[in-house]
Amino acid sequence: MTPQPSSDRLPILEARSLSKSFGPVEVLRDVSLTVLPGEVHAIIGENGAGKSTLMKILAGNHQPTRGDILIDGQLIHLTGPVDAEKRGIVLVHQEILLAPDLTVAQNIYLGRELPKGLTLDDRAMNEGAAKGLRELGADIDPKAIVGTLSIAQRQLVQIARVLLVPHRIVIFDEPTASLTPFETEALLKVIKDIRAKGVGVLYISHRLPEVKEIADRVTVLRDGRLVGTHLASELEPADMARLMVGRDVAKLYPDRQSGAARETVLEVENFDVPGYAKNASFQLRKGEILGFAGLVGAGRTELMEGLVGVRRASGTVRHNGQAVHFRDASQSMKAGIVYLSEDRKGKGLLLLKDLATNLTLASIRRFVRALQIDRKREAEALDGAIREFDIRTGRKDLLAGQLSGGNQQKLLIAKMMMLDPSIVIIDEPTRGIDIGTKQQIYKFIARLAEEGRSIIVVSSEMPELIGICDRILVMRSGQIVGEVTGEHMNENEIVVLATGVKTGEAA
Amino acid sequence: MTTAATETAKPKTSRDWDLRAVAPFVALALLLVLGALANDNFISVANLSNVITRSAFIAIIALGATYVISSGGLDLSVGAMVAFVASLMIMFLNSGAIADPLLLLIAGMALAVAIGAACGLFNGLITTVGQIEPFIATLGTMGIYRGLTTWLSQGGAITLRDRELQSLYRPVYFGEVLGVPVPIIVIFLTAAIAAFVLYRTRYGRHLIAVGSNEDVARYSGISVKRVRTIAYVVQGLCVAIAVLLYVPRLGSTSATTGILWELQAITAVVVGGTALRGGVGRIWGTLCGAFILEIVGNIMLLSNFVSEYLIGAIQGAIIIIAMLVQRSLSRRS
Amino acid sequence: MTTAATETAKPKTSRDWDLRAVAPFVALALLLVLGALANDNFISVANLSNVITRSAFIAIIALGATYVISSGGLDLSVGAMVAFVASLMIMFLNSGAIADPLLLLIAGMALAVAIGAACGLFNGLITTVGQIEPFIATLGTMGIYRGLTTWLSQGGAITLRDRELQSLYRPVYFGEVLGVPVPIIVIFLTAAIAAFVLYRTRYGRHLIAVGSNEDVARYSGISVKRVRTIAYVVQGLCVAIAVLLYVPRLGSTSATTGILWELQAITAVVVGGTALRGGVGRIWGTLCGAFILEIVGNIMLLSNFVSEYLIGAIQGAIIIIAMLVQRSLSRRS
Amino acid sequence: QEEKKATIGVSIPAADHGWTAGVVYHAERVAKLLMEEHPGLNVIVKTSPDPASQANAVQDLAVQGIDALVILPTDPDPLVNAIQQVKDSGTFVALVDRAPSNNDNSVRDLYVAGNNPALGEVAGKYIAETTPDAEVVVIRGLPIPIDQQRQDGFDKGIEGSNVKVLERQYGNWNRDDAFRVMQDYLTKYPKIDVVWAQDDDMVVGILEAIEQSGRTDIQYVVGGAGSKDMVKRVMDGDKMVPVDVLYPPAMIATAMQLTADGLFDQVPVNGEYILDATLVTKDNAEQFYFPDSPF
Ligand SMILES: Nc1ncnc2c1ncn2[C@@H]1O[C@H](COP(=O)(O)OP(=O)(O)OP(=O)(O)O)[C@@H](O)[C@H]1O
Ligand SMILES: Nc1ncnc2c1ncn2[C@@H]1O[C@H](COP(=O)(O)OP(=O)(O)OP(=O)(O)O)[C@@H](O)[C@H]1O
Ligand SMILES: [Mg+2]
Ligand SMILES: [Mg+2]
Repeated sequence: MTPQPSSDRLPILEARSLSKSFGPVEVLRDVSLTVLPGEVHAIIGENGAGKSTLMKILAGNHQPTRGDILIDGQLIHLTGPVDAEKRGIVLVHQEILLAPDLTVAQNIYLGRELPKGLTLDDRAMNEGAAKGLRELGADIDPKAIVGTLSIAQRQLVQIARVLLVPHRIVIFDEPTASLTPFETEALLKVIKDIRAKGVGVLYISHRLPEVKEIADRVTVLRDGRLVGTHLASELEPADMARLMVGRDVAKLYPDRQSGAARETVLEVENFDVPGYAKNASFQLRKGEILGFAGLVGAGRTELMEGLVGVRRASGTVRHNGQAVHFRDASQSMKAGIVYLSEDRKGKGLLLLKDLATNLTLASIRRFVRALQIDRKREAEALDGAIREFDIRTGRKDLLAGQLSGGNQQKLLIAKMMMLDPSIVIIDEPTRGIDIGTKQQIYKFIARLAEEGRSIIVVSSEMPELIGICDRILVMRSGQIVGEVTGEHMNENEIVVLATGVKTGEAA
Repeated sequence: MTTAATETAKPKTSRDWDLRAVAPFVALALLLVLGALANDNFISVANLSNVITRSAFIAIIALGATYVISSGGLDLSVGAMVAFVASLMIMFLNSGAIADPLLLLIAGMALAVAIGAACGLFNGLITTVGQIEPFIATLGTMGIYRGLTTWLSQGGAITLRDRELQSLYRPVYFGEVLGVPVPIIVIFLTAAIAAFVLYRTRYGRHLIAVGSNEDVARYSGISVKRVRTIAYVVQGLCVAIAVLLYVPRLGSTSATTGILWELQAITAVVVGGTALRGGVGRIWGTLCGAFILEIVGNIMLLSNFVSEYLIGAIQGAIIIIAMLVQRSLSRRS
Repeated sequence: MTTAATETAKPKTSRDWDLRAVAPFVALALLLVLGALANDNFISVANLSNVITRSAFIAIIALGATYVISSGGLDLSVGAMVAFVASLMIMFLNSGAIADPLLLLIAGMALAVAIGAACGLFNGLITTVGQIEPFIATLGTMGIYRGLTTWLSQGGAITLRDRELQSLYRPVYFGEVLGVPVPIIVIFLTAAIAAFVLYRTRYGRHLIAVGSNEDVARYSGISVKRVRTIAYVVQGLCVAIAVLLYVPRLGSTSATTGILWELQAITAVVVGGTALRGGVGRIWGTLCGAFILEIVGNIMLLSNFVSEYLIGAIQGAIIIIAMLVQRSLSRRS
Repeated sequence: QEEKKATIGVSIPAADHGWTAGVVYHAERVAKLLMEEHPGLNVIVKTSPDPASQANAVQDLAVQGIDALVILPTDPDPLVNAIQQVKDSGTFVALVDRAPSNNDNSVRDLYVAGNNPALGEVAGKYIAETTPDAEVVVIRGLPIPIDQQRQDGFDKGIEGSNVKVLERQYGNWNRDDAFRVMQDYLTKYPKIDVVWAQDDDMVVGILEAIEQSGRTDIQYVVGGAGSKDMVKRVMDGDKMVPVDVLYPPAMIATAMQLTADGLFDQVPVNGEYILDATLVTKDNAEQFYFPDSPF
């Protein structure tokens, strides 16, 4: 029996026995759920459980293979996203869906521009966009070209865009995956506001504490099937994890001894990435896990990109005592340094190519025999990666873009690990990854460190940095402003450094 | 808290792109200097007004091409379309369907505009509804329009026969208003309208969105097919306007009319800073590009250094150099 | 760029691409049927072998174009490059620099290959190092190569003079091996090598990656510039191979040699199923596209229904129809 | 009595320019006439835009089976091999207008030609005689051999006179390009006496450019080929177009006629028939005026 917070409210949206197949693979089977006015209904589940697929059906992006959708008790047929929007159902996609050449305001108002006579009222739209963004706690210039924004900023723009549509039901598909705690907090506040207005909210996230905080009810999916719907008040994050994964996820972070005592493998001095990072100096030791914390736009990503040579940069870098200067990624890879981009769609994977091609792209050299690529070994490598990284895919001939978001992330990690690197720089390693897999990835990172490799983790999730790192460097405005180690490794210290503001004020 | 969270965020705004937009004008200025050095007559009002006047056809067609290209399309059929529309227009004028010459002329001009729009619509429908890669679709229609022209003219020329009509129509190309040749006025008027629609109206916004990311546009409720098709119609209208100026100039067309104009128009667009991948449209840059192309040819002819055999080579080299100049300018920004 | 599109817009799995790859062959088969209906001689071995033989130039050039296009580039200079390379080769042969005709011929062929590669390299460097949009860069070099050819030929023709050399070289185009004309062998050999490199080697993988998403390729340690540049060199080599067949066939060049071949080559590539936006390369489809183009012309010539003046129009229409057939085939899948 | 059956293949350039359009016109006109005249005769006319595709067209004609080939090559040298192949298989070959560097009986049986060098020479002579001290600008066609031959002929024609060539540029046998080149000539040279354009299509553009500039120093323009528009102007006594030099597209008709005669009347036809590059003046213009021709 589905629990209802209060029985006097009729659901605005109801899904009845929805099923969806892609070709022969059924990714959703008989999933039913209801959304009440003024509730936040969270959907959780492992990567590839079918959450996004379900949401896309409800927002008219996919047609269900079977099952019905009802609004206000009325059976409806959604012909497309635009139709859904007209009925007040709006979706914040897991992927960034913005036109890169238009400005923020132009994107936000795309398709429903404010007219002014024959022309457009750009001033009003800029103001409206600025207002929407401010409510989300984002101070993004409405006139900025979207193509120049960071992923996090784009995500905020996308949210602002959706919230501006008149809506009765808002679906958020992992809106916070690329946001820092600050923006997350602002977003949650906005969600509470719209809930108070009687709007129904569907909310997907892998951050279970967040789910606990915001949700009224929680629906759990596993392998495309409904596990159950529960009142959030009756579930602790650990319970959620168990329901999702089907086992206990007791300890998220692995135990490990600090590798701090060993020799330095990478020494960075006065490293500049023009426009993004100034005067960065730090050291990385063998077998160490070094964290990089900071706010959105602190320049961590660009610093790392500069280090591995995919971005113009200058400064001294010594690798195993030797001065190096990488001019492109192939040089840094040869030296055993790999970088996993935070932008898995734009810079990580070829979305229109199959899994094996993506997996071996960086390490294809190893699969060449007598000039020829050995397809069989490629296929074996894919099998291995699927096993090792638990990539959930119905078929092996899928295109990378058809994997669920989290599984794409796993494929990207697997791709870079094919290079057998000695230094791994991972940017936002668990963005969009379910809790069970997170545990695996942390274990994996720890194992890499144990094997004597050195790891840099750039992350906006402070608990994860604190959980797995030996040391954490904090960046602000393109500069490394401090280091936290040992008992100082707590969120409070990091926030103070990252914002330059005392905790009391920052809250 | 909110301010602290994003205090560092100062991404590029639309304003920072301006240096890239200015680059074609710098290249144009450099060319003007080069021309002045090559020949004293170059910088004379008469010569410059000649050059701009005769760039009218390419410039106006390129304005339409800017629309098509920024929507993510391409139109290779424009040169053939010029020949086709002009031939039909002249044949209509020759038919003498209306007794009063002025009325006949006006009807002929309206007909040209209608045919231009229809040709554009045809192109648009084939690429959007037929879902054929624009390159191939318009290569096909290029064959069709040119073939039909050849057939209409039986391979020869189609010449405006009525002398009276001709002298009535002549001023549209050769006339001046307040000392400014009519074609120059038409260029800038068309460009102003094109810029207004592209930058200030809803349609223009949608056009750029479609060229920038088709999926996003579709999700935003924009009818991608309609927007693209209209872009082709705009291209057809621009071709028609070019024809309205072309016919009074020589009063005749042949199967070779407008040959390779599509390449020139696209070149003008790209030299003007519009990317072929779509999503960016620079109307004034396109005009600048069209002027650059015409001026390069003019300088070649006026200077005495270059063997007639090498002109093509030097023109090619100059275009590449102009692009390199642009590139280095925008990189420094 | 393409993320969550509507489900129908994107292929469901990699296997579903196969039907798209088959489509050109279906179009080819339909054309063969059409040809057989139009003229009894059409389906004869002599005619078909003629048609395939003479598609050699475009087919081989289009193989190179497949590389360039799947890497996300474009090369408009190939037609001019044919004229340039062939002119230099003939001039070298005419110079009689080596007394022994066979040695001279071999040296001439080696020279042609070297020049082709150099021209390709030049194109590649301008687009990659110079960072100029390929369309413009190669339009520029097209002007350069054609201009230089005009200059070399002083406006006239460059003709292979030595009769002995000519008869020595003739079999390279007109000869047969086991009853199969040499050009056909060359086409399929070149295609086989091209397919091997594209589908089975590291470089081919890199090429497709670069064409699919430049950033992903760069972050995967692939040197985008090198990969693209090599694609242009491959194009140059293909042009050189085409020249090696061209010279024994026509034995003479002028400034108009190879005019518009670039358009034909690109058309063959696109008709063959390679998308202009890059990231997909279909070697066998390209061959099929080149055959389709040639067969369309052949059917026009053999059938006697069509007015001379309308040939261009019908050709254009057939190409569009062929693409529509393809499209509907791949949509049904 | 039963007439003999025969097929003549005619391969000519595509009608992509005024003069070649005239060729197509005359070829089709005469093809019809000949087929009426000889019921057993089949004439197949094929047009091609460039040498490579013309070589193909010749091959296609051979595949269909022909007894005689009449060919007006787009560009002669590249087509020698293709023609040779047909000739070697025993087919009668009539070559029209454009001669390859090696133009003897081994390549063709019959050669009917206008005379490209003469076209230039007649124009040159006329200018040298009418305006012995003229300063002339020249607008050439495309950089291919026939253009070069006309150019050389022109230089021969003005040899020994005071006529001075200020400049030569390509106008691509295209009126729009000629207009552009003429405009720039007018900017560059304060005094121009005569323009020679070697092609009537280009003269259309030249005249407009001159008229627009309002300049009166240009005395006249000499074109070439004998398009109906220009012949009409000569006929009407237009001061700017006092003469034209004939280069009749109808020469294809002559060649087809001769070939048919050879096939049916069993008269051995071979050798060279060089048509004159007649100077069209007001006095003789009428006989060269075909109002129905597209050219
Ligand atoms: N277009 C498609 N074609 C084939 N399979 C698809 C397609 N889209 C999604 N899938 C498959 O459907 C399954 C569910 O994917 P979905 O994106 O709904 O997962 P998810 O629950 O949102 O996961 P994540 O938490 O990683 O985002 C996955 O196995 C995925 O590979
Ligand atoms: N393409 C770009 N052009 C110009 N500025 C940019 C661009 N991308 C990012 N920026 C700016 O550069 C700075 C750092 O970028 P970014 O946000 O990626 O840093 P980060 O520390 O990696 O943050 P996160 O990874 O959390 O998003 C910010 O000021 C951002 O606005
Ligand atoms: Mg998802
Ligand atoms: Mg980052």
